[in-house]
Amino acid sequence: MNASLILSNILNPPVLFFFLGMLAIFVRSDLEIPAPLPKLFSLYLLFAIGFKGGVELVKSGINQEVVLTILAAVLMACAVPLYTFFILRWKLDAYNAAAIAATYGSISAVTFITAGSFLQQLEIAFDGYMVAALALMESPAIIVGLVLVKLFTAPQKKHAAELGSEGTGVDDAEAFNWSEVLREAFLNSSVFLLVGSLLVGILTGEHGWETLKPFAQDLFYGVLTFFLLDMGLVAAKRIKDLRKTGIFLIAFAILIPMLNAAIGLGLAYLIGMSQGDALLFCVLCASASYIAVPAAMRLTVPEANPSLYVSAALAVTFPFNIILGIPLYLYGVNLLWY
Amino acid sequence: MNASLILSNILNPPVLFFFLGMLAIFVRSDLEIPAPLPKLFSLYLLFAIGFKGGVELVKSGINQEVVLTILAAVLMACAVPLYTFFILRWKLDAYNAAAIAATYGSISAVTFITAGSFLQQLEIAFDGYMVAALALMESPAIIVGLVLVKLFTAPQKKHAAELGSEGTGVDDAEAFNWSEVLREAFLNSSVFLLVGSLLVGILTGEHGWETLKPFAQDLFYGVLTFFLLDMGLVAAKRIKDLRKTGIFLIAFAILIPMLNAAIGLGLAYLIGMSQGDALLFCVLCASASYIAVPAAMRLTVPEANPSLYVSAALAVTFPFNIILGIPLYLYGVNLLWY
Amino acid sequence: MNASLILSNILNPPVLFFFLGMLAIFVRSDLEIPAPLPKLFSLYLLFAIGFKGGVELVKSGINQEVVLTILAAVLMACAVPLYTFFILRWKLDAYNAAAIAATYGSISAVTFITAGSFLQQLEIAFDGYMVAALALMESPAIIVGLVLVKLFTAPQKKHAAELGSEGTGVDDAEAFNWSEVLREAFLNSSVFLLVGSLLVGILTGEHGWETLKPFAQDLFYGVLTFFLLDMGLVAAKRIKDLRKTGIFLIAFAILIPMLNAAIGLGLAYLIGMSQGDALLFCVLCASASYIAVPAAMRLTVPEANPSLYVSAALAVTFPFNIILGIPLYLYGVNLLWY
Amino acid sequence: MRSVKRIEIISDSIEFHKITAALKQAGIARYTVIRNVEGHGIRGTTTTDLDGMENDYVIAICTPTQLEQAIELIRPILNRFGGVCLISDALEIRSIQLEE
Amino acid sequence: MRSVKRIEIISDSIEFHKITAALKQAGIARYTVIRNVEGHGIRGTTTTDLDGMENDYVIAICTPTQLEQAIELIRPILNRFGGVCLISDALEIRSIQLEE
Amino acid sequence: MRSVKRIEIISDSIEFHKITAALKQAGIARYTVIRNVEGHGIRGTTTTDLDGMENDYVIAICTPTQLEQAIELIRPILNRFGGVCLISDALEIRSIQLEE
Ligand SMILES: Nc1ncnc2c1ncn2[C@@H]1O[C@H](COP(=O)(O)O)[C@@H](O)[C@H]1O
Ligand SMILES: Nc1ncnc2c1ncn2[C@@H]1O[C@H](COP(=O)(O)O)[C@@H](O)[C@H]1O
Ligand SMILES: Nc1ncnc2c1ncn2[C@@H]1O[C@H](COP(=O)(O)O)[C@@H](O)[C@H]1O
Ligand code: NA
Ligand code: NA
Ligand code: NA
Repeated sequence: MNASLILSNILNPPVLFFFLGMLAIFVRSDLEIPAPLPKLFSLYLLFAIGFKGGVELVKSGINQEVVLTILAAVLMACAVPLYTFFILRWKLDAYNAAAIAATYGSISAVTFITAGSFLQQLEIAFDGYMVAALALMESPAIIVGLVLVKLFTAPQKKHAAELGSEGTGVDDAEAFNWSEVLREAFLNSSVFLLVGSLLVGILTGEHGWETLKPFAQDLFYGVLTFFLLDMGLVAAKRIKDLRKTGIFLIAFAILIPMLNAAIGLGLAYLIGMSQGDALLFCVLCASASYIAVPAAMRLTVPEANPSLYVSAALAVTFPFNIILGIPLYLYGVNLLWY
Repeated sequence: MNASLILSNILNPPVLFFFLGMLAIFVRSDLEIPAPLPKLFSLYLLFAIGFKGGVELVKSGINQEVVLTILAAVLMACAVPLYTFFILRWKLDAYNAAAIAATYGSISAVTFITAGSFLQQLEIAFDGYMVAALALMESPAIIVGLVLVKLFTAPQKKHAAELGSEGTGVDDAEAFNWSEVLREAFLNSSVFLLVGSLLVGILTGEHGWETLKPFAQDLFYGVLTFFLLDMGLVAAKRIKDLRKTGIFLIAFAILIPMLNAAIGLGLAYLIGMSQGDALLFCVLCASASYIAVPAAMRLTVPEANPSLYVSAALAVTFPFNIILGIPLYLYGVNLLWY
Repeated sequence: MNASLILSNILNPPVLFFFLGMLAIFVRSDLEIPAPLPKLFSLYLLFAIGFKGGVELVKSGINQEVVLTILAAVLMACAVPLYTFFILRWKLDAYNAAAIAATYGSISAVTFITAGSFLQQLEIAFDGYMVAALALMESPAIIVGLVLVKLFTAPQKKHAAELGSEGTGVDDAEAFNWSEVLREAFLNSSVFLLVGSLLVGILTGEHGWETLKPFAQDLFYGVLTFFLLDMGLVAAKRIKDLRKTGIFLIAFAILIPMLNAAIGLGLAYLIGMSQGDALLFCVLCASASYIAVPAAMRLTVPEANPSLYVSAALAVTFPFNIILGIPLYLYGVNLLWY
Repeated sequence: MRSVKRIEIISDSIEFHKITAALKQAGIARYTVIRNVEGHGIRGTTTTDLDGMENDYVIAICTPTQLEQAIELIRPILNRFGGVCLISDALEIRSIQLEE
Repeated sequence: MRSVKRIEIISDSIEFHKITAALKQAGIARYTVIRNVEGHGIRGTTTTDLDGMENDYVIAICTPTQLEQAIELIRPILNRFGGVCLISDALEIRSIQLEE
Repeated sequence: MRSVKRIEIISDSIEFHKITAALKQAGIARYTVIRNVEGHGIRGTTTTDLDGMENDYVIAICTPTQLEQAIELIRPILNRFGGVCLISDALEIRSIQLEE
């Protein structure tokens, strides 16, 4: 059953175009989707799922299940960076461990969207409020990551390194400008557009949906296809960074998503989510952020190496989830639910 | 009734996304719609309204009402810059007064489009030939503005200023290169694409419409939504320019649109336009150009300060019309027509 | 009948927008479609025809007609550069002759697409596997062109020219890096995306088509319209290069497409293609590449002058085919088939 | 290798045609343009936003003689329409010089 | 014509606001920015891809006094967040100088 | 602060990989690229239009030794495929130099 799920996941256009993108890099084709087109697709996808989620949230209303789901989401977003940090500390310094941990505590909206279209294809229902869970899982890991840096790095050490340099030292207060950190966490463009679209969806409801449906729904699958084509290009380009990364991080980037998904699965089962929601929840737990959190980390933990945290999330975890993870997690859901 | 009109105007996705864009700037989110995506949306919108307008113009044919509407449109496009110039001269020099006057004599296509979708939502009909009025109101104000500069500025003064500079003086002939001015007025990209699409619509009629409808109609509302999101970002960024602008210009940018709309309302009533057409006509009179005319002014009246005329049109008049103006003018129409 | 065909070809929005684009340059409007938007349109069009072609190829299966058509396509892609090379050698050196010959041996996907939408408008059927023919005709001419350069240029001459220069000479091995040439021929982005989309279409079949149809079909005509608007701008800008080009190349760029189309027509008749397929085959033979082949030539035959081969293909042959060629070739098909 | 002058002009895109015409008049037919650069100058902020205010950045390599003439023609344009023009020295590497 | 200093800073776009704030503090309110340039540096490759790592290229013309101050402010930013800063000499042509 | 050499290469984007390979061979692994600049050169106009002719603008800061070697490798590429290469002097500010 698992193999047939994997096949039915792979044999749909968005995932095949992801492969095509990777292939383009491997055979050194000059195919590229020039900037800022990928940004257009990503703005569109965030808008579309946010808006649709808002419209559906109005329909479903806020009941106990919604509240429990959202609590579980925030819990996982805080817990994942904590335990992954200590796993990572085994081989990495505190800066890099915290940055990678934050990356895995947060989520990848496109992985979520791909899982959603996989469910649609299998005609398994899921709820609109999962988008709210998505939105709420983006930010906490950034804060947790920074608290970890604060706690586990010696400020004087950093200072010493700087004294060696020609420049004037950066004092610690500047290094942890909390208002900047909070803005990065809660107002970065992904979170802002997603939450904003959700709110507009809630405010305009079914009426707004009718006017925007041809745009927000009919193009969705096509834009996702193009977006995944680009993600294939980007992920494949990052793969050569993995050589520097070493086997530890590669193993981490495959095993931890599975661990996170398993924990998510347990929580989903306890709460009594529907199968569709459970899969999406697992996918949120299993996915890692490769845009919002890395940007926040470059700004707030510049001591960490971007090619470690971006490459792990983008070149290993993302393809793993898109290709094998999603059907695997659904297999797990199917096992537990029956 | 007015308040409920305002509410039903505000509570639709494009206007809410306009707010969202402004909010993004106020809370300092890094949300942006990178260039040239806004240009894509604006090309699309001009194409879509022009083409649809042309198709409908074929259906309606050219009757007395069309001719009267178009005459009224051209009249207002010439009259508005004249009387606003003298109002502006009260506080500003002739260069800036002429540039701002030209800006308000011309129109904002997006304000027109937003009014159109407001009417559609309220199921109030309007005619396709209003797009022809829109097209014809873009250019005259540019010419009028330049004639005003010609008449009310002393050429020798400008010369003197230049003698002070190191360079060779620009002789007056070069300064008023009429062929350049006329090209800017009648062949700038907005006018050209709008009129061109109108003509293609006329030439291909219902048959062309059928093939292009899924593109030109179904995406329309969604593209408008993204465009207004960007306009919100742009308008909010311009708001800080208003500090330099002073209270006079801010008051001007709110009161003059209302005055122009009122005059437009009177004209529309005299001509006997339908309610929908009357609203659109008021909106044309009330709106100010923030792309085509400013570009023409930077080229032909470089003595004027762009941050005055762009900011007034973009950061005050545009939001005012989008949020309050449109329902207000419709309220006026409703009052007069019954 | 021919005139009415021409008229019905011209009077549809994409072709009219092509005129509009040319007009914009002639009247010196500042209309432009900023980069990378044209690339977006071109990626979309290649994706859409490739994907749809693949889906239809699954339906039709591979029969004798398909095989014959494809053989004919590859034959023409190899033969055209051979005989045009010798025609061109009459007035041009071997480098330029080979580069231009390669350009005309390959194809223009947009000309093919425009012909397809012309057929759709006239409700003449054509087969999905013509897209496979299109894909297979892109590359061979590049190889043939290079073989011609290899055979007909004296390597020592090139060397001598370089000795005159300050730099170290480029040895011949580097000049003909075959792996680079083959990659340019078979893996350039147009070929790669087209073939990739075709394969995805074959793999996902009817099921994939259903999910992507609103994107891949409903927007098609509109995107083509915008793309041809841009092509009009680009072609018109290139027209001034023709002055340097001389009358020989202009005549070549009109007469050779007609010759190629006539030969294609004969082949199509012999094979027994349907009318629709025959027109598309003629158009493939008649069209010239202005993106993929020029890029390959700039890389592999830098001695040739890009403004010759790009301008001939883009400023003469493309407009000729779009406006007159397509209806003319259909007229030919109609004559022969009845 | 030869020593050359590099002219760089950053200005409102509406001036672009005037500036390249001036370069051409000074015999400088080869140049490079970076479009849509963002600027903060006397006349306010020029972003690549929708408000249509965009800057172009023109770079031209030329000989000292061409430079003189180009400056004379470009200066009045910048004085009237705004923008910045910089001159600096450089060495050019490309060895085949088809035009002077 | 007057001789000026040209500062060029290529850095991660996340530093952009810090850098322009530093310029402003040093009295340099006019500058030009080329967005989304691609970079290959110590911290890996920065493309204009989706991964959100983008560089900005800031160019500012200033006086030697402004330069000194700007360097002092920009150096610690680059030390912490990466990037490159270059100083060179040039002549400025525009004749009307409204600010110093 | 240290004095450096700045190499700038403007050329057809098809040459891009050859040029960066040459830089790498000369030990210059860090550079910045501005894509899709518009050019007017011997080989005609290169816009960012659909016709696929695009220029890339590569900027690399290096030491005089690296420069020598880079020039030797880049010159033949430009001679064959066209483009422009400029050398100038500058001061580099960033203080931590991880590689030489
Ligand atoms: N000091 C400067 N350094 C760098 N760029 C400048 C400088 N002054 C002006 N510019 C550029 O030139 C454009 C026009 O300048 P202005 O005429 O002062 O508004 C600005 O938008 C900037 O892009
Ligand atoms: N030697 C160099 N030459 C040109 N650009 C450089 C150089 N070193 C760094 N850069 C640019 O500065 C950015 C950040 O550098 P880094 O902090 O070394 O990663 C890179 O992405 C490049 O765009
Ligand atoms: N004198 C010049 N100044 C600035 N850019 C140049 C110059 N000559 C050539 N270029 C640039 O180099 C590209 C290729 O030049 P070419 O090989 O002469 O066609 C042109 O498209 C321009 O972008
Ligand atoms: Na996660
Ligand atoms: Na008006
Ligand atoms: Na052909």
